[in-house]
Amino acid sequence: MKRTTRGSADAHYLTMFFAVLTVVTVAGFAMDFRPAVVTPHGRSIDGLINYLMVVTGLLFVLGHAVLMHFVWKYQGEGPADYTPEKPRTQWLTALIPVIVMAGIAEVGVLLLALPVWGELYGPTPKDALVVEVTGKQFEWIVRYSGADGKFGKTDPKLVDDAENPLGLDENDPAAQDDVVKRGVLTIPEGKPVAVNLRSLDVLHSFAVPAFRIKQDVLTGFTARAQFVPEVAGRYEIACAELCGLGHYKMRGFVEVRKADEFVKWLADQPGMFE
Amino acid sequence: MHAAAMAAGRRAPTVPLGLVGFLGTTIMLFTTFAASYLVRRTSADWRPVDLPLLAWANLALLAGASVTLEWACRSAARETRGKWLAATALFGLAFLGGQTLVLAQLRAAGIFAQTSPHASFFVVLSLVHGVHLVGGLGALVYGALRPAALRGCAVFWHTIGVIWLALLVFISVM
Amino acid sequence: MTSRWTSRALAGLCVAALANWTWADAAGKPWDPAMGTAAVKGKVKLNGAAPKRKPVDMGSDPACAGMHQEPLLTETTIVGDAGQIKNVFVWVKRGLEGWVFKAPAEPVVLEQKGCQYVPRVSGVMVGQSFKIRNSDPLAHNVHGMPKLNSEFNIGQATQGGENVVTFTEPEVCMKVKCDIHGWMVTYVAVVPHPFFAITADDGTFALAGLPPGEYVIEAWHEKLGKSEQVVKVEDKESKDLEFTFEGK
Amino acid sequence: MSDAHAAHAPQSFWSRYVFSQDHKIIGLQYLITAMVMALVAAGLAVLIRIQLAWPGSLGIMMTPETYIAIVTMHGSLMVFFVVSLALVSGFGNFLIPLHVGARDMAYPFLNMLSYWVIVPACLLMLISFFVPGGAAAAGWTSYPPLSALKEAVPGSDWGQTLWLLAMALFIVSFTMGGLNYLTTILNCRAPGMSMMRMPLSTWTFLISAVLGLLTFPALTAAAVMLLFDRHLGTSFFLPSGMVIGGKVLPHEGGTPLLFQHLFWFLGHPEVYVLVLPAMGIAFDVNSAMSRRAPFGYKVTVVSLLVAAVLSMIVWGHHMFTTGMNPYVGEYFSIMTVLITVPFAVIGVNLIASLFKGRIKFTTASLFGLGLISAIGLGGFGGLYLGTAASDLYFHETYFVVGHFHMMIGVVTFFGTFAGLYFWFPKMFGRLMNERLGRVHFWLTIVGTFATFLLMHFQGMGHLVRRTFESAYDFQKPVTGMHYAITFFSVMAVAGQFVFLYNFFRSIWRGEKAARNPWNAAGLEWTTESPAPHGNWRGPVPQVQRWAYEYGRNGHAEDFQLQAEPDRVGATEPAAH
Repeated sequence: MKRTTRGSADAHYLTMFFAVLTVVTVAGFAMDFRPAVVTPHGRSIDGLINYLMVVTGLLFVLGHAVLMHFVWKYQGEGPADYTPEKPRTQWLTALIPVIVMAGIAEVGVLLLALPVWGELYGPTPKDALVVEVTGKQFEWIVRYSGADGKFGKTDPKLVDDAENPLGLDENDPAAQDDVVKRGVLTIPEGKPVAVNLRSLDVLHSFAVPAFRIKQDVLTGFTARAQFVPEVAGRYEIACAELCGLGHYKMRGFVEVRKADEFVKWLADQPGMFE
Repeated sequence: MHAAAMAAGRRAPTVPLGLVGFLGTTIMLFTTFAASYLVRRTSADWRPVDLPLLAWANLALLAGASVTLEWACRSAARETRGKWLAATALFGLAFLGGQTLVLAQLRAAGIFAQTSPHASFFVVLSLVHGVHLVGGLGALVYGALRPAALRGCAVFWHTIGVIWLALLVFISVM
Repeated sequence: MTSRWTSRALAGLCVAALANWTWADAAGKPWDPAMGTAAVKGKVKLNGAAPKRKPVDMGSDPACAGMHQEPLLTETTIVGDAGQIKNVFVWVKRGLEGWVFKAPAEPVVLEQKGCQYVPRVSGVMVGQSFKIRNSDPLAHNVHGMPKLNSEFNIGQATQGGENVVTFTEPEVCMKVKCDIHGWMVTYVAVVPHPFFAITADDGTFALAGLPPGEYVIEAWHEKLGKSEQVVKVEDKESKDLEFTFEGK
Repeated sequence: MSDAHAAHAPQSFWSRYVFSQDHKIIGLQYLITAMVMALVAAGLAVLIRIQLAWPGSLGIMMTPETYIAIVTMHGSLMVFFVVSLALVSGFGNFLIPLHVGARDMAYPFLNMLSYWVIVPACLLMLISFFVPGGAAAAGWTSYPPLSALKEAVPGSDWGQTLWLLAMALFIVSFTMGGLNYLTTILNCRAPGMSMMRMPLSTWTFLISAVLGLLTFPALTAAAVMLLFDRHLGTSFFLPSGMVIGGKVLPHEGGTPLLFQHLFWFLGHPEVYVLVLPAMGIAFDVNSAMSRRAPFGYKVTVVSLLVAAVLSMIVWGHHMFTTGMNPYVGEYFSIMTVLITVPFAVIGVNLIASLFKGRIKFTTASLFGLGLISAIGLGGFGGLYLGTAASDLYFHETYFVVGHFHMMIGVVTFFGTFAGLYFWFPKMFGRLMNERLGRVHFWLTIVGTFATFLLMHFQGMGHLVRRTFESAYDFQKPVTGMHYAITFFSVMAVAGQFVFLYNFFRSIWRGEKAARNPWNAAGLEWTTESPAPHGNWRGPVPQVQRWAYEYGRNGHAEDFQLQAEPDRVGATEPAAH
């Protein structure tokens, strides 16, 4: 029975393809398109990612090297040598990937990931500035507690997208001096910040890539994101959870100012009902 | 089972493996509902609704169905089997009727699916279970035509009977 | 036997329905402009202090803020020095039931310009096409929140994007908003006839070409609410009305 | 009796090709259906790519709301109505009885039913594009509240209801199929066919079936409750105080997270339901093509089982960013990365199986080899997402998109193609054209690998997924890749047309194939091509050994069929 098999040529191309793939993959990851990180925990996350890139990169290259070698060496037709099953060898061989993988993966998780995790979800520092950010289709509404340090009552029935997007209660004394801003979260540099996240409608996700922060905003539940911005500047907030047709436009900003500037700025902002 | 028997080249088991698998996935289904129930009841708006006694009375009908079906399985003679099967079917239909009544009573008491999550779960569960029971009735017909399948049929009925008992206890206790 | 009865019953029902329908149709006679000889005009005023217009916070989209040298002011309640109120929708609420009006062919246009809606309040007739245009170089979405008509939610990602909607039920007024720019709000009134007006800067309105008769005129404002007056106009007569809203 | 069975073959066109109860026909029906759905889904993908590369170029046809609807439907169709239908239902039905030596599935009627339940499901999916509000637009995960409120997105008006109904039908169908797989494999094996003699693909089908049966109910329950929330005003998933466009919604107390837990309790195992059979097929095809038994058969079986078990307790890694209890997060993270262990073993075994082989390059083996590389690329990506802390950065970016397309896109498709080119003779008694096959292969592998590799890089640049156009500055460095990706993805899609042409042409015009064109050792090759109704004329063969008896063993041929009586002087394999 005759069939078209162009063994050598295929082996040639396939080996070449794997080679190119390996190079491109390594190169691409090496180019590292991550935006510059400006938070301590962000740096440790990047450290973890770098660790993963190195170890998986090595394994990826190794695996493909072997694959290319086999494809090249064992190409061709005709019978191969017969070797009866050797369960023992096979189990022993299996031990290698088991140990290597378990080592790499669990080292990554236990030694590098869990500390960051704890940092992110650990207790909020006493001196942290507490801000509230509310996601709604398709905007981020920022609220500061104002001079009294108390967030006023809100009521869904009072929500008026144009004038009172959070539905602040005019009759609540605590609400009078609350400062409400659209889309721009202004915070001091080098000071821990705790953001209480709420949603008015569907799910959103509060993502600040430069901070390596991503926290889903769940309706009917207040989530918290905490971080220490170290470099003054303007960063973008992205919505990282499909929230409707304007999802891609749900963009906000974090404005990190020098601590004293921030205090001045906040003092100048009029309260909601003042 | 015919094809299976032939394919296997050996006698097919009296309780087909397929049925066992199906019961497995059915149990998973109701377990999922139960798990969701446990999650949901932790939220603030949880208001327990007390079920009408009729809900419990209906259990008797299910039990009756199981018993008669069991007898149908054991009776060798064709017509006695037919009688018992008919009885089972009647019990089953009666149960469905009873369940509808329960829902009606709840409505009359001003309790609808959206009134409280507890009620919602009761409605959903009775509907989903009802659907399985309707399937069971279909199985009865099949069993009547194929006595070989009666055993499996009975196992199915017993299982969904027990499931309903368990659910009822679960949602009244929790 | 029974089948015949049922068929008869059915036929009867059909006849009844038909009659009913034709009657309903006959309820209004087509509007003839020649009849429109009377007019109602007037002014809408605010009694009390005018609420202060705050600057609009366009933080969520710098592109929007970039389109304005001066920050835009909120348009919720625009009151002149003499207390005259802008953007009040005035219409004939009752008194024209006898007529059937044809919606004009040309559409009512709503512009999205500089991340605000122009106009703030628009009136459209039942069945008339309502064209929504995006004149901004950025994306908007138009989310209509009617109570009687069917809801619509359209994304207009590019400049010059146009969509047309029509309404089937009279509704004064429905809110239309942009979810991407929460401050963008506009109101659309759907009415069964052409006798409506929106007060200008000086708070005046004019309903011309009315047939003589007695009417209930309603003035609607997004914040201040509604108020209505009864007015009777004779042939060739023009009456003046003044609506006064209490400041909150 | 057996001949009698073969004689029983239905004669009329309808009973033979339409309402057939023959597992081979049903398998093909599934495959063809999957191809049709694939055309739709691929078309949607191209639309997405055009929009991303040249925003606005599609004008009125591509608005933000249609875009998310298209994204949603592309995902749903591909996962449930293309890959699942082709790989699990298609090959599962076609291969299992042939592999285990059964005349047909255990419940042929149920089998037919399972197909005719899928058909309306597909139709529901397709017509949902044309209902008021358009197709479902809440993502293939359809998280409430978005998927529950028509005020929130037009697609949640009618489309979502149809989506849920279609999904329910899909589950019903899959359940019927799964029961058939389970029973056929456990009860209907030919004499001598011990579990440890089954081909690895059959093992994977068995595992998929069990996984499906155990996890799909979660989605059923979720779908029922979501339907209630949508239409009966209940609040299973809908919390208090939702305001949309100034309208306060009546719901209270529901927990959106609950839906995510239910969805992913299904969702993650579902991924394995899809990907494991692809690997099984690769083992079969590669061993036949390299004339070697797969390395570490038992080890692989165990690894598959371990992976399957683990897959049911790691769903939470899709929800690291939801702010669930950090300890739960840590648990899920630890368990998840543990899954890389069995997969590493499987990958190593796939490579090691080539060791000392004689690889004949056919389109089938090319796809089989490409699949190994894809597992490497996709698999390692999993580590970045399975580790909670790094997932905080990659979650909901194109890294995720690239990763899962690599795994349940490329791996599954390569498995499907390897299988199609390999078993085509058994389906139609003819061979597919190898030359066209090469064209298909190269277009596909270059197109898909480039597409999804670049998506990984875009993910490194935090390109947010499910976005209609790029609105953020931080992702500027990677948006330029959109052009390249669009180019390569179109290339990949073009390749599939070559395949379709080759496939349908070969059915009638392909080179005639003998019983065993590849000199493979599996049981299916003992019957003629195409296999007759009842699979074997004459009695069901008596199985003598496992399905991988390859290599020169002091005999002329380098392989021994599973059912052949032992040759004198042959060294009996140790384990089988």
